[in-house]
Amino acid sequence: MSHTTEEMMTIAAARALPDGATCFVGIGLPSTAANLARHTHAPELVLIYESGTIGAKPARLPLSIGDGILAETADAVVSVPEIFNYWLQAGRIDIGFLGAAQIDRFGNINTTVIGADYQRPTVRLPGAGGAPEIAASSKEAIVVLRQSKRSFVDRVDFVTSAGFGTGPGFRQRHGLRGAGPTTVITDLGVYAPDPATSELVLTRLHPDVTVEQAKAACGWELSVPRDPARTPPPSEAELAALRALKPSPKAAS
Amino acid sequence: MSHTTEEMMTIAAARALPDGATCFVGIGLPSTAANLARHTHAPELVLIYESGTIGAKPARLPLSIGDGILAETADAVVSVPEIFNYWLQAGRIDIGFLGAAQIDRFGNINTTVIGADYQRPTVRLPGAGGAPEIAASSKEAIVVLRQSKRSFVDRVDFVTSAGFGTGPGFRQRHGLRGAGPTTVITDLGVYAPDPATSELVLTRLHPDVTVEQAKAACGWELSVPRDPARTPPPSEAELAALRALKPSPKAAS
Amino acid sequence: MTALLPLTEAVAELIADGDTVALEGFTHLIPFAAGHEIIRQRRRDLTLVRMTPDVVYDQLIGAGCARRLVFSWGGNPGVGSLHRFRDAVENGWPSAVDIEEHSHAGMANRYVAGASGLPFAVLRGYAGTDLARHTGTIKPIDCPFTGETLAAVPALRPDVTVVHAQRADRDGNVQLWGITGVQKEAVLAARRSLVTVEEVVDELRPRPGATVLPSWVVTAVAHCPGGAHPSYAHGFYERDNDYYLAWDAVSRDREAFTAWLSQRLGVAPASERSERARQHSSAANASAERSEAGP
Amino acid sequence: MTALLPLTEAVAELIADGDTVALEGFTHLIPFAAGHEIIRQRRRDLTLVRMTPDVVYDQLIGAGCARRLVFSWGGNPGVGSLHRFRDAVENGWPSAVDIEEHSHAGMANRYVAGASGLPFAVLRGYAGTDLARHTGTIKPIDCPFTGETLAAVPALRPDVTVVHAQRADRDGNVQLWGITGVQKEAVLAARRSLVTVEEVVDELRPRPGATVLPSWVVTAVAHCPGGAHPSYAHGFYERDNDYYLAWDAVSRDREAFTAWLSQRLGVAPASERSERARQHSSAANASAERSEAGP
Repeated sequence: MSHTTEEMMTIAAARALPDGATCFVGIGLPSTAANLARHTHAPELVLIYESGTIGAKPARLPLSIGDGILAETADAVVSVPEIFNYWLQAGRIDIGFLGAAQIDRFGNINTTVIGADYQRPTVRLPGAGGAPEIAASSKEAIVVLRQSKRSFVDRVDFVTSAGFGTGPGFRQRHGLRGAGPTTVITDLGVYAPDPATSELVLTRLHPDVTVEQAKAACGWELSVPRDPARTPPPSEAELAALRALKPSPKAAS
Repeated sequence: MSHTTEEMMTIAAARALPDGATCFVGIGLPSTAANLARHTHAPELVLIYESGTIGAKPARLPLSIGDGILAETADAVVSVPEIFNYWLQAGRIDIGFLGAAQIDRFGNINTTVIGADYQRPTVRLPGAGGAPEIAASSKEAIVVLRQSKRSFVDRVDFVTSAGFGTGPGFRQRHGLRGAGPTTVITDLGVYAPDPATSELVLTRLHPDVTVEQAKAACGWELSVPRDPARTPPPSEAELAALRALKPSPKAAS
Repeated sequence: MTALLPLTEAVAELIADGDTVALEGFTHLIPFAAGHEIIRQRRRDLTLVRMTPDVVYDQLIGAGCARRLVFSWGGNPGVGSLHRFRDAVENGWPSAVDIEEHSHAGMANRYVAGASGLPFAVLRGYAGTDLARHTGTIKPIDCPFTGETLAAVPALRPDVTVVHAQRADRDGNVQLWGITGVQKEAVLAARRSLVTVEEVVDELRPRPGATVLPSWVVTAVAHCPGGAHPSYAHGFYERDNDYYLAWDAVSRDREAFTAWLSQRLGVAPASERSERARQHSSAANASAERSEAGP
Repeated sequence: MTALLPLTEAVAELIADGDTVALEGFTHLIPFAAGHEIIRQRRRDLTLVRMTPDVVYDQLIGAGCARRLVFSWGGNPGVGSLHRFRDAVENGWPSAVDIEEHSHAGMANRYVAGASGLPFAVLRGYAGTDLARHTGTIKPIDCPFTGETLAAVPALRPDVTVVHAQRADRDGNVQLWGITGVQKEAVLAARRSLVTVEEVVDELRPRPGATVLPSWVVTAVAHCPGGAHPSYAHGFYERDNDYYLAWDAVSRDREAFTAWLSQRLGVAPASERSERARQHSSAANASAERSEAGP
């Protein structure tokens, strides 16, 4: 089956979620990928949404993070303060799964403003939502976004959610308990922080994508391995599950 | 109908609760009196127990502050942290209704230790429970206890719950928001703080009790009005309601 | 105790120009009808508070009701940007809107502090981000036992919180269920509260799992069936996703928005207004609008 | 993920000498059977934590398991004093017990802080009382916005929390309902947790209003019908009030208590013990005891 680059991105993101993990699902693409994971290799993945649903098992893709199908299928529905305090802040979440408008070489995320002046932004984005604390308190964070020179930047215009800040030691200095963004998945490939420098480096290219394409869609001097690994292409089962989950692209959150 | 002094005390305490008020019911005698009030003149009294039940309407006397009948008849059952934070601390409670082992001339309550040495007490009492914050945050507090020289003392051995502390201005200095103990009801009479001195003074004697008896059962030089008012004796309806509520004295909390 | 009022009266009595107002709801039970009534009554200079300002806040901002927005995530869920919000922030149209921006965890805890009668809340939040640099209401606080530094945020105490619920009785006791988000905290944090409800019943029977707001913490209840449309009311109606999708086009364009405001809410654009709305026209508009599906 | 274990094994594996242990329950669902198993296994030097230590803590203290008690109200509800607790505090029998004393509001918020991963909690508490003079874990804290002074208390982080619940499934997901007090917070605040349950079912169907503890926050579940006796389990059995009344006489007297300990739990008095209990004798005692009504 042929597939789109968006489908490859979503499937690669789904694959990054191990079965049985507890996953705090941010708004947007992550919700699609997390539900795909649950419908493919990770049936015991525990989905936690900031609306307060714990262990939601929706049969279709939720239309928002507060879709009624999440409450109807959840093990528990708790209040929004409780989900942030007792479940996220306490460090019980294995994976915080986030989208982003911009990410930078140190994995910092911007979903607030584009432009240098916060007071007079070029583009006003939705803002933080749950992301700052999801990125801080989850044991690790996985970020999924489309890659371009505008979204993969040397330094984000605004740090909405801290990745590795200005480099090694930053998270410790700021009391950020989780490991931070350990995996970044785009429509071109998969990135991870270099253990020595904390800078995002290419670890894997999606099928048919070249190193040159990845470099051209990156706002910093991207470090790439000599012979990058390749993401296995989507299986028919994965594509079928994704398409069954998401019948109408316009309805997805 | 003849009645015991304990019955008079309970009925006088019940009468102090106005219909429609929200009443945070402490463990012990207050629960009996609050339920009596709801079965007599105050059917719309809102009973709130520290176990988390809001608007409980038990048909019989609860055996403890966590009796199942409270949950079954309540408008809402919330967690213990919520009952203290959202409902009591926020200042939503009209009347905090408390018992005490000792009370002093300034309405301070002791339910912790008898004896001067906290580390080696003569009698170890149950402790604070919810009382310190009930006495602090309710709009006013009503205290009910049996009166004797040992329970009505000049200065409590331990201030578990602050009344008027050392006198006028104390509550303001300590950020205590409610008015404090505005009424103290015993088996002998009813007491209230003097507006000028904050000292508890006799305002009303129960039937057949003399000023001398009240003074003899008080550990400080009790101030009494020239011609103290008299508590109306229990009505037959009140006694019948109380006895119906409390069939077995040994089972009461 | 609670007054049972028509929505027009409830909004007129409870919400004044310059008030701090929270219309809360987390995708579910969003009080759209009340928001539209606020627009019709032409409230001005409101400080609007909400964790997730979405389409109804876009409408309030576009109609010129807001002077300030306190929030943590502003978007059209599942669709994209709030274009009226962006136009106000980026271009000052129809008037400039100040923003006070937090994270969800911070906002949730600010409501908790408000509901708890505390002046502030403590959380592990904002660390390493630029939010604290731009938002004055985020300060460091040290643990007196461990010395660790955490974030403090001040309590939210709206003048009025408005929520939508499934059910109330005639005394004004309220039940809501499903995803109830931060509504209990928002109501308890507020000085006054208005609850619009799908139905008013004679007797409210206990419903396990429902959030209950006793009448003594609710200022007014307004019977307002469909009052959460186009969001959903668990057990009553589904989310009208087409409305959210259609809103994108309406809101992208000032003229399309102005036409919507006039046609759907009977409100002339801000520039043409010289007097406050007369309330007697509101009730008719309200019922007319609730019968329509699109924005 | 949760292990489904016999009570004897669960206590042996989860609770060690010197641990800080919270057995929580607010009149309802008090984990008596687990407490008795701790006595049988002769744990020593425990720091016992509970808002409302009652008869089971009296038994643990009398049996010499405790070195320290962190609490806010210690009594036999509806009856009177805890005589074993008093004997330990007033006379050091069978050994001295240190106390760390709070109010309910303080203890509840300490559990909340523990469950929330915060080092401390803030409340309007203890003002004007003598508690802060005697309890080192109460400190003043100033609001960074208003300057107001409030009370700070450190988080409670038990090594183990033990609670009793109505139901679990075979994966260890737990449901409890009725008055659930502070149990969720106590479990989430703890490093390990043991839940004894009335019944284990194949599939746990959603129960509106129930508190749910997902298996991934529960260390072990032990099937223990009647495990809350003499307290009650909503929907399963009533409170055994006679037990509480009878306990008063048993506990007033050291000899009567010692006889109870020997006859009902098969445990010799502390002075006669020289070795740790052998676990194989515990299971038989446990089932024998649960069939009896009195203390």
